[in-house]
Amino acid sequence: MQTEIKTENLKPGRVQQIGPLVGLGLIILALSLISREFLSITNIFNVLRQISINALLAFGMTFVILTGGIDLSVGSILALSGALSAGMLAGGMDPWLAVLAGLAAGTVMGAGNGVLVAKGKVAPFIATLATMTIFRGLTLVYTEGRPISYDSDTFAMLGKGYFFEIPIPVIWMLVSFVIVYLILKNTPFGRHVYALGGNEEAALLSGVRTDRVKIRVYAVSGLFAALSGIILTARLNSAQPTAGTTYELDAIAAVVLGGTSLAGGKGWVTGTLIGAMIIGVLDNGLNLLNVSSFYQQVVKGAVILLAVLLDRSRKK
Amino acid sequence: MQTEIKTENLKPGRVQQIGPLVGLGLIILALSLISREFLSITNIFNVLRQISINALLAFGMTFVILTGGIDLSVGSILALSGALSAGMLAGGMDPWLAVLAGLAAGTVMGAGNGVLVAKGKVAPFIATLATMTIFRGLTLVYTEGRPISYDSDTFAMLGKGYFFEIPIPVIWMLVSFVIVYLILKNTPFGRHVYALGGNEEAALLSGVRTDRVKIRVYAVSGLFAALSGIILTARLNSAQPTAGTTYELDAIAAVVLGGTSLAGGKGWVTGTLIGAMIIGVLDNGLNLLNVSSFYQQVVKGAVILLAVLLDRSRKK
Amino acid sequence: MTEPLLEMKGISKAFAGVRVLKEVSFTLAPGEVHALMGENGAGKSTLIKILGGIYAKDEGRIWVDGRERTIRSPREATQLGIAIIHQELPVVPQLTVMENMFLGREFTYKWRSIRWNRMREESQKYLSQLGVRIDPDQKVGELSVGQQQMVEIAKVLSLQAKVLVLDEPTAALTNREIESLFEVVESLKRHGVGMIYISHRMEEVFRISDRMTVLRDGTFVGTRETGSTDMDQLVQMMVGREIRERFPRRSLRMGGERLQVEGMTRKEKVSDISFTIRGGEILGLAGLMGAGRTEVADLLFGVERLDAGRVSIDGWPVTIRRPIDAIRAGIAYVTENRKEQGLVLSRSVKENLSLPNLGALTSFGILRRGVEKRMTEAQVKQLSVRAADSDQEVGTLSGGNQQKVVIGKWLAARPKVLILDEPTRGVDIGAKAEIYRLMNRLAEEGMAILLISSDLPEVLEMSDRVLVMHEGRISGVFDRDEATQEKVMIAASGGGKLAD
Amino acid sequence: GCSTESALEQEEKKPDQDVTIGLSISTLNNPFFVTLRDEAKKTAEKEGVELIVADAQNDTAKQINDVEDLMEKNVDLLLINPTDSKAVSTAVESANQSDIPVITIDREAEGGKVVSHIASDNVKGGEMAGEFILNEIGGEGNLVELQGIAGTSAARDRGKGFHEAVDGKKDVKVVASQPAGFDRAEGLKVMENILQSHSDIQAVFAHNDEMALGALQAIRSAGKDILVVGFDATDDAVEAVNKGEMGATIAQKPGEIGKIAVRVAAEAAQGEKVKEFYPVQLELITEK
Ligand SMILES: Nc1ncnc2c1ncn2[C@@H]1O[C@H](COP(=O)(O)OP(=O)(O)OP(=O)(O)O)[C@@H](O)[C@H]1O
Ligand SMILES: Nc1ncnc2c1ncn2[C@@H]1O[C@H](COP(=O)(O)OP(=O)(O)OP(=O)(O)O)[C@@H](O)[C@H]1O
Ligand SMILES: O[C@@H]1[C@H](O)[C@H](O)CO[C@H]1O
Ligand SMILES: [Mg+2]
Ligand SMILES: [Mg+2]
Repeated sequence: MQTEIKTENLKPGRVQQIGPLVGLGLIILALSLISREFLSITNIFNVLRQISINALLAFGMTFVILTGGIDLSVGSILALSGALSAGMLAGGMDPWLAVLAGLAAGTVMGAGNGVLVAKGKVAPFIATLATMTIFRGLTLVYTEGRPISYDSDTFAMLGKGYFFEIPIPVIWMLVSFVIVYLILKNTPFGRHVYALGGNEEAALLSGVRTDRVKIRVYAVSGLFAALSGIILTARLNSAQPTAGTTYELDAIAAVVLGGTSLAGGKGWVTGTLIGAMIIGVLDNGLNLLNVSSFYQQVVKGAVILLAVLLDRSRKK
Repeated sequence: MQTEIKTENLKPGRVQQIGPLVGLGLIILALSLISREFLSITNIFNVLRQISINALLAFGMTFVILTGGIDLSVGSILALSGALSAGMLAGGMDPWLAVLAGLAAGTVMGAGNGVLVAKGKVAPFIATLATMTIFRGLTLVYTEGRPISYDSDTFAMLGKGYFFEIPIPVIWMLVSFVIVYLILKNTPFGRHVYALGGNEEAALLSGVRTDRVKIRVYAVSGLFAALSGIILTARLNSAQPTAGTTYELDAIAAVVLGGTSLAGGKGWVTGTLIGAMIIGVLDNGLNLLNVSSFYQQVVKGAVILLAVLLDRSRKK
Repeated sequence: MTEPLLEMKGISKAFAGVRVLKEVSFTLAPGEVHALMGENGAGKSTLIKILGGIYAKDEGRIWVDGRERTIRSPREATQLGIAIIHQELPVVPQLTVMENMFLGREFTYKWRSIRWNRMREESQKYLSQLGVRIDPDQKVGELSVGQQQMVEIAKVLSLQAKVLVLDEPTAALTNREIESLFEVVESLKRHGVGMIYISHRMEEVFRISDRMTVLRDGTFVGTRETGSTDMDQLVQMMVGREIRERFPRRSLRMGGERLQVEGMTRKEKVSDISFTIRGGEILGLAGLMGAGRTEVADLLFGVERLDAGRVSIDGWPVTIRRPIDAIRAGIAYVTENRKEQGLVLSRSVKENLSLPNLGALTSFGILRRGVEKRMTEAQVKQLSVRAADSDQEVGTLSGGNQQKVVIGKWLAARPKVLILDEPTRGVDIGAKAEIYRLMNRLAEEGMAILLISSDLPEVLEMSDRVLVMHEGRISGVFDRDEATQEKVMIAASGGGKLAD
Repeated sequence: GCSTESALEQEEKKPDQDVTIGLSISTLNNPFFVTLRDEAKKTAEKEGVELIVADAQNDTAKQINDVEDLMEKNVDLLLINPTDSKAVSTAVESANQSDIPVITIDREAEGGKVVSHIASDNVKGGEMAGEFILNEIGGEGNLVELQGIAGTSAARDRGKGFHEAVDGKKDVKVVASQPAGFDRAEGLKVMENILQSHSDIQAVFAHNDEMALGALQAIRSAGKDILVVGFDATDDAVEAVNKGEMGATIAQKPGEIGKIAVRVAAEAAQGEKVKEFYPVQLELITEK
């Protein structure tokens, strides 16, 4: 048993890379056999656009989870940043400035989480659970519980527009993916993230400023949450006070389905993208198949379990 | 020298024990200063009864977290067990049998989680996230999305009754607390739970049947979830298909506020009880003070953070 | 000879296609101490893990007490009377000494409640057999590595096994504890217990073993009676060539004072430590287990903060609050505990080696991965780390090879002051010589080296001066030519007083 | 029981069933909408149209996705029960672009072209509850409001109507307004807590029946006699009203909404002219 665990380790890269992909492949195969609409071009773009929000949250979450942390507050940061941007737009601010302000706000909120974790030494789960509640409360206070509408085609375009047939949110997702991929793979910061998650003490003793890395990692997560919030606000023509509720769960699920370990130190963002696709394809497929919503939950849970189990058993 | 070591050894224990208690004390003090009703006998029993559900879930969660795992499915198990019991009652089953059947169902669901984690080697977060969805879906399927009412005073008494002035749910909670306390402290199973969370490999090498311990731990969590489900069903005179949604977060928060480490191996159930009290007292106090709904979330999150931070800084 | 207690025949094992054991055979007689020898990565621990039910063998057969057995889990191994002290100390830090000792076989009443007093008495009994004073109620995580090792030994003693495997039991121990361990080994011999003994300390092996079996590259080289072999022959068998000198010499070229420590104090741990190291000098730091040597290193490196005292480098006072400050000031630190502090086990050899040096490998914020690969691969070669390639996960390297990686990661940084805490723990004889040569070269280049070691011959041979600590204070300073085993030992036990 | 439409059933579309209607519903985690959906399904069967249902689980973004997915299924017409009136406009607009007619139910859309709207008025309902309470307590007393999930339109609108009715009355005071998440267990807990600090309460208005029934449990355990008014007229609530335990509940007639919606949709899909608005009357349900 132990052996199995350890043998995997020798060629981590390869096995890890194939696992989630096989799962995704099987799900797509199954769906395309039972649903005619599933593999149409429009539906493929449709699915990609649908997953973009979750994928962006999950990209940020990948950093956090790689350090061995977790960020439950992303859904609330999404809502608050979106509300702030919409509020500023409604107040007549330039759309691009409003976007920047929203992104900055999300980054600051994320950095706040990071400070609690790094300097306050609060367990990430509890720190971000608390800020999840706080940021949601602030969103309600700021919006007075009402959606905020605005009127700006430039802004709306960020969520609804197309760039040569490709929906803009998909562009955001792909560009972010490439950037995250490069950061994790090719920068000292990326290495520090992995080292911190693998062995914090050893990282510290190797001169990694672990506190700083932690703060940055949560700030990145906040930034991605804000970006998602802006895209969502753009798509919905308004900022919803309840937007993003429970989104953290799907984001975490995407990361873990992608093969990143919740213990930290191991994983990759390509897996996260695949994980987000698994979830998105499932949601879309179950809708196309008109599975009743009660059964949808059963099927979705079961398929996710199967994907993970399959991955495990194939490794043996 | 030996004596020195001993005193040092005692200290971490004590600090751990006092931390959450101080937090609770301060919150109680503050609330009793601003609200007259807060410290009345009736309100004390009221609060105790209110926290019993969360405390019971958190007791089960304590086992799971001590092994380094997590159980997100408790809210769904609560709902499904409650619905099954209510369904059987409505079908005319003997109330005690219905209770037993509900508890058994919860235990089996929990053990299912355990098998996924131990034998399937699925990360606890993802395994129980999937079963959370599945069990919720099954609850909706079973109840057809509607509350199930029943008519049994015996059953209702389990949630609404009193035993010498003490609400029955409080009795459930206190008896469970004592049992859990003794199991964790004085039985090999309890020690194995800590060992597993502290160093799984070491436990395995020492001959601890780690798979078995894991399965049991999730089964215990399922059992407590079912017990909570039955009490809630009894209190509400009906089983709600959406009962227990997001309860896992409060249960986990109670455990962590109580000083138990999410990394496993460290913690104690007394802390969990105190953690559950902190959350319950806060909810109650905010209601008593009629804090506006938008601000309630901000205040609750902030107080929880403060309690944890206070605990940290006092330890330095 | 009598019927063997244990017989292993034709054992083979491969990890992901790489064969690390090839048809190895081994026998153990009752009352025998059988040394299992070989370089780092030769396959010793792997063989032992197969015996202990941790790894499944690919081929081969095992007989215990004349009956063929398949051992599928550690539990089954224990039931067959096989007890193992593993190389990488599997303890549960959060549990107490006695809980660790009896984990999985707690004493209980009929109603499944633990009999604490019985547990305490039993653990006390085995600990005192080893002559150590460790409180059974103390958390294991609060013990030093050496003390943890003693707890592990006490634990296997309490298993009353027929076959006892000791995989580098002395790596973390000082002479005193080693002596009591050997007494116990002798007495177990008399009771007919068969022991497999793995160690890289040659003196020990010759002293205590009856036979030796040598593995090289996972193959069986031969078994010899200890009495009819000598060190050179053994080394020849292990390494396939001769090691010319165990402690290579170097030319002394002392520079100015590089590191200056004055009045270093940390409440309840160390007090008033002062010393200097000059460029090109190796200062040895000796002492008994828990004397506070590691503490001195931790303080120097900013792992812990000073309560009082001053540190200067090249005459300039430096303030060290965190490890990064120390690194910037030119200090490097090879920690004694490679698993917890030294390595990120889940990452590759390459990533571990480059971790403290990423700054130098980066231009315009981008990591130059080609340069990194070349640099780390050169280091792997220089330190002769046995790894499939530099992408292998460090956690899957053999213990000794992991140690080489810990040292390697500091070499590229070219520090002014190098602290080595137990640098050759678990390192084989050939690699040790390699590390010593490296130390010499670094010293010759002007580095100041602080060598903390429990291996007395190592301290005495390699150091220019020896500092001895006792209960957090300096209890003796000796120049190279006046330092002897006896003098150091007396100072270490608090006997000798400082001359000035 | 409720059923899953298996894929196979989908494939073998009966020849006469050439009209397909998509229904995007805000949530099925609430008996109110379950009733609406069930009635819609029944009607669809009777009318011989195919109905595909998607459940947005109260998530505005998921609803947009659901509508997109329904459009992939080439539905002839969309019935949308918005999770939020503003957010849904994106979905309505994209349906407009693909020339798929949209009918909103229960809540309005604030953007895009809508063929018809079928609903009752939540603000009005809140007002009715408030007026009923004022009447019952004789224009004098302390009131409690149990609010729905903060930020949802139902909570907003019902609260608004209720306050329009009761605020500013001389001898009437809302002594506590607390959120209880549209949930029965929360309603119980929050009411218990409110009862600790307010012994003199004459009436409770809960934004839905689930919370009202929870509050009722708390009131009964405390041995008090307080008028409770809920919203939705769920089976449990109507029973409680008939037993005299609850004062009243505002019936929005979800079944009626579902029925009318499908009928109107079928007509519209076949090119018939339909009205812009089909009001579904609210009804105050009191003890029979
Ligand atoms: N789980 C594993 N996965 C891959 N390779 C492994 C694994 N365990 C051991 N190895 C490899 O097997 C070889 C033998 O390792 P082993 O630990 O048995 O050596 P050893 O003789 O005990 O060395 P040392 O003296 O350094 O402890 C090494 O090359 C090591 O890298
Ligand atoms: N009671 C304790 N609680 C926690 N850690 C302890 C305790 N005692 C010792 N340690 C740690 O154990 C390590 C070794 O201690 P110290 O520096 O005193 O010993 P040493 O002279 O290096 O001896 P050793 O050979 O055992 O390493 C240090 O890191 C120290 O902090
Ligand atoms: O009308 C419905 C129900 O009243 C429900 O209780 C909450 O959401 C509203 O829109
Ligand atoms: Mg070894
Ligand atoms: Mg030391």
